[in-house]
Amino acid sequence: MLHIKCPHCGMRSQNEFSYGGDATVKRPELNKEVTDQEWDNFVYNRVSPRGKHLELWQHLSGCRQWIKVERDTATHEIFKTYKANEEIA
Amino acid sequence: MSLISALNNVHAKGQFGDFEGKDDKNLLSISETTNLLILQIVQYKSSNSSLDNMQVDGLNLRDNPSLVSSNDNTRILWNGPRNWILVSQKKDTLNEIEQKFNDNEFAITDISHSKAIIEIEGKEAKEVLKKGCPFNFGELEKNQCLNSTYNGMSVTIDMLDDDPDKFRIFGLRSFGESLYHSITDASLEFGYIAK
Amino acid sequence: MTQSYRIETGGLINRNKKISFKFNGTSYFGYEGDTLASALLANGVHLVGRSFKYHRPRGFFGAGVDEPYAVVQLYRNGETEPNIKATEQELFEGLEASSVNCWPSVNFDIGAINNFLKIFLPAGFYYKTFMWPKSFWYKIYEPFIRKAAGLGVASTKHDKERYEHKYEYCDLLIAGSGPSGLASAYSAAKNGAKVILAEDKPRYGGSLLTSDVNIGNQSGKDWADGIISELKEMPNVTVKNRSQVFGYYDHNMLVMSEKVSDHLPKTKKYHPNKRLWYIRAKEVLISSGSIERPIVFGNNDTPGVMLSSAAKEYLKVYGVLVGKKPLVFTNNDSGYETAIEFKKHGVEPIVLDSRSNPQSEIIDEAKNLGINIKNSYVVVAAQGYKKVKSADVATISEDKKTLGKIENINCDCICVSGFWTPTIHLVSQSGNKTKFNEEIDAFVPGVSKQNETTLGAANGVFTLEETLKTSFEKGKELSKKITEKDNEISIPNVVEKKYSKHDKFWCVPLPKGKSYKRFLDFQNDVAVSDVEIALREGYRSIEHVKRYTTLGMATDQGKTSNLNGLQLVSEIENKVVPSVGHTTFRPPYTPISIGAIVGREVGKHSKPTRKSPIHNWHEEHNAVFVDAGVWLRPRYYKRGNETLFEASKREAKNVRTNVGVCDVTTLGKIDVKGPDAAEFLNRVYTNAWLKLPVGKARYGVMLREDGIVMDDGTTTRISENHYHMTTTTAQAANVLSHLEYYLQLVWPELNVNVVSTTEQWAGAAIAGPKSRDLLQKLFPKTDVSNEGLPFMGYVEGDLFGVKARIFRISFSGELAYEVNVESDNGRFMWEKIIELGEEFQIQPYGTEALSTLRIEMGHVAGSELDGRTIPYDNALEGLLSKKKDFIGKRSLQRAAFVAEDRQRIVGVVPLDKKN
Amino acid sequence: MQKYSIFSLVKNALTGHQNWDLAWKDPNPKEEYDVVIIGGGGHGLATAYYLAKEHQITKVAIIEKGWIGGGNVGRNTTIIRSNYMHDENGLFSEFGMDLWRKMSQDLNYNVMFSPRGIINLAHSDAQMNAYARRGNSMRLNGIDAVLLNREEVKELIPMADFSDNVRFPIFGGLMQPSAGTARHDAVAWGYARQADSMGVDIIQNCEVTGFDISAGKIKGIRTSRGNIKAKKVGLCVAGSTNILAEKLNMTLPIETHLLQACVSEPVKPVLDKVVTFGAGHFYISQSDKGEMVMGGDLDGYNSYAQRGNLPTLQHVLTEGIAMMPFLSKLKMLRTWGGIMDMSMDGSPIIDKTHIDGLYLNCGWCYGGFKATPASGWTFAHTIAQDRVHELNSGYSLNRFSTGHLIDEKGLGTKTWIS
Repeated sequence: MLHIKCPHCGMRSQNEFSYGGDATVKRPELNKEVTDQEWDNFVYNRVSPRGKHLELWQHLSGCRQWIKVERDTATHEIFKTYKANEEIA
Repeated sequence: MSLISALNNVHAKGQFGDFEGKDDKNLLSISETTNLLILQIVQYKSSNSSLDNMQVDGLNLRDNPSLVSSNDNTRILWNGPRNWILVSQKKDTLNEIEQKFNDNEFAITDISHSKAIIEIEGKEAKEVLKKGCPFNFGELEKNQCLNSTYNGMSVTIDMLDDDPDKFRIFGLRSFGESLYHSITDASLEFGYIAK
Repeated sequence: MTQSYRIETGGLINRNKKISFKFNGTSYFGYEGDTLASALLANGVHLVGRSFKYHRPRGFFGAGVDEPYAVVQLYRNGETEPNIKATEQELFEGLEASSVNCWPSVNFDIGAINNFLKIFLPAGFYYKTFMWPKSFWYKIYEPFIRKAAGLGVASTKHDKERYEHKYEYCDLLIAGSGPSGLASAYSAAKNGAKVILAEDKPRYGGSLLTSDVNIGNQSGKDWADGIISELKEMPNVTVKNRSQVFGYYDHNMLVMSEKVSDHLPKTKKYHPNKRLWYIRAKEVLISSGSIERPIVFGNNDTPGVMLSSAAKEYLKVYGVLVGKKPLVFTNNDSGYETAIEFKKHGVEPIVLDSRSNPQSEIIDEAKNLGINIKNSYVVVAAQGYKKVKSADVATISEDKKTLGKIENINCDCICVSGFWTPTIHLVSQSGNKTKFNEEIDAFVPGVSKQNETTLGAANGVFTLEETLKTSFEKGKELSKKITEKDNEISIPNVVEKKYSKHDKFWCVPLPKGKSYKRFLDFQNDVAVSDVEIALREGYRSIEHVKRYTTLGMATDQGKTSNLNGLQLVSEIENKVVPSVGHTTFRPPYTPISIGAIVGREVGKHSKPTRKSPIHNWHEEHNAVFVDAGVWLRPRYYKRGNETLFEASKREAKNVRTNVGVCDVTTLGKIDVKGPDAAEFLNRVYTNAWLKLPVGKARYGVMLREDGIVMDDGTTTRISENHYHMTTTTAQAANVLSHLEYYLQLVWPELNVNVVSTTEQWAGAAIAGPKSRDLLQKLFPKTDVSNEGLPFMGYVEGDLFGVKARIFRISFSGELAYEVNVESDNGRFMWEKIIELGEEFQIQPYGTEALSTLRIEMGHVAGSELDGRTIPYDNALEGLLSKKKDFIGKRSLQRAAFVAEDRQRIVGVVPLDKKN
Repeated sequence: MQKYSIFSLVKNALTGHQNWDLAWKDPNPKEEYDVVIIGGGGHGLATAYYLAKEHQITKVAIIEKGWIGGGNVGRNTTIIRSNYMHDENGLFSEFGMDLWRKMSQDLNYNVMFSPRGIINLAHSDAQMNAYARRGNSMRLNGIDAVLLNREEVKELIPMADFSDNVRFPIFGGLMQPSAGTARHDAVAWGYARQADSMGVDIIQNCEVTGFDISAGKIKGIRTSRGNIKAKKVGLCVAGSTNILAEKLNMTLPIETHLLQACVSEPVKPVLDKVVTFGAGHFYISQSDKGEMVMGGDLDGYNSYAQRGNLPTLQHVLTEGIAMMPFLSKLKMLRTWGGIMDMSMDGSPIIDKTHIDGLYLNCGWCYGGFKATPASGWTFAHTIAQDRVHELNSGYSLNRFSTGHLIDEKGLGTKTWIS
């Protein structure tokens, strides 16, 4: 079970969180024309790397904040966690 | 009109579990807390109000994780960034808040009926909590609170006292009976008095 | 009755307390502190079971978790449990056990016919045959094989035991209470660290219980006892016996299984049988010791062949002689310790040492005691079927390839020592890539991956002096990092015997013309010849060998067989062991009770249940409930002998003709508040929301980004900045997270707060032609006329002193309203509705009638929003705004979504319109 | 090639089993092949076999970075079924069922296909309705499906929880009597042995490090054992798909996730059906060895860590006990995690790519094992003919762009929700 540092609440057990997938895909702005390819990249296409992965989690049974977690998908090591709109270092 | 509290149907008074041969004074006690005013207070991102000026029942809203500000009637639990749960025995606090807090800057939501509230007191209270909640209770002190899960149900736990340990556990009302079962089942080994 | 194999005095058992038990129907007795294995051995019982494939007789091989043989069916307090290791099961009064995998009895087992057919049943034989005729596999062969396989018998009764979990955090978790565990725990505890010390056996002390050493003028055992009692007194230390740390998971979380009650005749009421500890430790010290490994020789699975360390443990801990004419077969000095113990108790052992001229203190001691030692000697094969009767022995050449003339020595047990294998399971599970140590012919920990440190024998260190020194120091160093305290601890003097080098020898060659089976894996009957066949056929990777032969896949998971298997593969393949590599160590270290893994979430409580505040009323009125997610909702209210169909038809018809009431508390409710709430809803829903007036409700549909309908429901504008959103019961939690996702991540500029108010309100839907009449009775002070409360209107009302929210919305196409009151008043509201509705022939209706009504009216039913449909499929395309963008809109342009021939859900009406 | 039979077994027994041939050779890679299949798992091996058998293309190499059969074909819960609602999945899987039924004889290797039947339990009316709908779809596609009521389920699996002390009572179930299990390792080895005998090179311990592409056409691959030229390359690497896609500069509608499974200690036969829990994600069968083989959930976040995770297994086993309380008294012996190529609609992709001569086979989610023969067969056809077969025409890569999704579960792109 992962131990995730919620940037708001501190170190918490994984069972307080729910996963939200790849944090690097960015939703196209509203009302903006986007190509099929751009839209597919947002909705479907994922890099899913073996190694460093920036991903979303929600501290569901905690402060309910969505956070970003930089984690290694092979070792599960967590390098850093960020608030929802914090600059990614 | 007859109010029916969340645990009305399951909370039966008496002694339960492995209590025989143990001194009543040392037994865990479990009770339901009812009739509290519970509000969620959220400050919008665009709000310019300084929290120093925002007092409720003489207590300040403070954006400090796990902190509980309290007086005899009211406890304000940190619930997230710029997000608090106010728990008060003074029902008229609601009026005070609605007057003081501008609804363009703050969202005030009454959730008084949303919760099932269990109080557990005794030296094994932390042991009971550890049986279902993954939080590190070694770190928790009096007047601190947390949100977590207990046997898969979301809970808010407020540590009221530490001599002996006393906790108030808020669960969602609809889960109340399951949560009550979970807590009391975990207490059977120690024996408990339901008050 | 006397126990012919129990020595007069000695051992750690309580001779004042006799315990009677039964094995295969025969009554025996043992003493408090015995295991089932030691008690049986004390009674001279060596035959306990049959092997998996050939049904060969099986006895005891070890004395603990590594036991590959002695698996029994246990009966305790009216329940039965399969596959219990007799070496781990503590004796309790009234214990009953029987052999597994044999019929009709362990003594005469029909299945043993396989033993005579064994030349036809090599590794993987089943892949090569049983293919003709085609249908025979499933009809004939497979059922036969299934019956023959399996060990114990599973009871299909419901388990009455309680199990529970505990989440714990500590500074140092120490796995194993041998010398390294005790020393490190002690120095860490003295530094004020929060320590958990776990020991999987009932007794603390590990190797100190059986070794002949002195620590600080005390015997090893006394020193251990002293440390343990001191640790138990310290408030910052938790000491747990019968507790095995069996798995090392991510982020330094380890799991420990505590056997609370297995050693008792029955579990104490209200107490658990087992407790599973999820422990998050800052530092983990692995002091799990080592397991002696066997030397492979002919018929080495015969009962009476066992590890020399086990023989010593039976003697020193339990006061039991495993034989009276022992042969000790060793390639290192450990065997001598066992021989000396025998000798001290008046039994004459013979030692066969594969080494030609070993010299050490302990060998000198053995010689001085007059023990018969034969150097450059090996056991070629055990003789005897159900028990060792003698051993074929021979000299062996220096290169270990040539055997001398075979002699036969009378003996009743063969105690084998092939040196020691560090127990590195936890280390490996943590992610540590272990490395092969040539010195000890075994794998040892490499570089730590998590915060783990390995000490003592588990780290390949076999001298007590070094073990204690590093363990005291490590305990201190690691605790100092955490507590910043630095208590000086004096390291005691150690008296121990020096060992000489072991012989790199693990398998006795087959003498010419002999075809003895030389077993590697005792439970799965994997012999040297099986591995040879696998390699010959090209199954070369160690994983292929394992799978093809089933080596190491038995319930002991290869604790005594894996390394010898690797040696064999490396020898045949002409590779060094490290390049053969070992198969992965996966948790659990030993098989773990499924009940314990699950804990308290069983039966009615396997998942939490959600109930509405009106639930009890439903129960009192014969509601039959249905699960909606984890909510319980009334499906119908049964009258007399009605069936589901009859009842739901009655309820639906009553809504159509009179008035019905339905508990809709379970619908998700979300308060959406803030200056930007309207803009937010406009982005979330497919239709327009900017102009909804205060006091009005609107139906909305929200999509996922892939264009699929996520949820629908009405949202009401309560005040300028306040909306009351409803969702379906099933999607309530997902919708809230979905909204939070957009508010926090995508559109953080919006000033909106969302919070669930599902539990705040009890809801009743009042539907039917007479609903307005009823409503007027309920709210005499409120104008509920069509003008006062138009369709999709909202007003607040006073329900006999209770504040209520009244929505004119319909789930079923009828004239209908929804009334909400705060939950504590839920039942009051419901009873009022029923009471005042009586004159209008009101009936409560359940989900079944609700669905019927919805379908009849062509409204979207829950199962139509199944995560696969777009608005068009549900005839909701009219709700798609063309003017504005919204979540998922872009996806609706896709070819398949606009295709002419796209399938959609349609209503069906009977042609005669009668039914 | 040596033929396996009871006679060859007896004959070899009498010569001390000294004369068995290699099941497959261990050659060095040649300079060039007509087709290179990357991935020596079940699907890759089956593809090579059908290329040789059905299309007479034998200048084929299978490139495997570890050892064959070491991926998901060697770590799964061995269930074989075709109980799908959507036509694409139903027809494809049922074609596969036919291949399963004759596989042991075709391969001359006993894969122990055991059509013991699968029962999906239902715990609500809604679920019974959904099963009725699925069962009808199946029957329209020629697949056997039987809707069972509670009593009928009880008859077949009396050890399930029919007591009052149950959280999710059993309403009934949907059974596919012809579904079952097979011996997973044997499938890989059987395909490997036959493919090898027809001339396919099985190259193990050879890792693909890159691709040679020029003018939009594949020319070959680069490996840890040198460059290999190839006219056509088929990618068949399941959980490693994204790693190779990255080398091809492709992003795919695939995420890699970990699925947890475990077995109990072996016990005497007690359960002769495959059973799935309807109020969660749990499935169980009893192996011929006596072990209860149990599986269920994903870890719930992207992962390449092939290891068991206890909290996930706790969740799985909680549902196991909820369904069959007797499991409580058994012990969990072994656990493992398999990395899954989770596609964004839960269905696979077997298709050509924008690169000429490069073919893709991925997105199997949890359903890869049962698909082994049909996947190999259709992929071989797609490679050999350079066009998709009718059976895999629905499994196109561009269906995500066009919206022709095949989503059995309706979970959409949240692949981590199992």
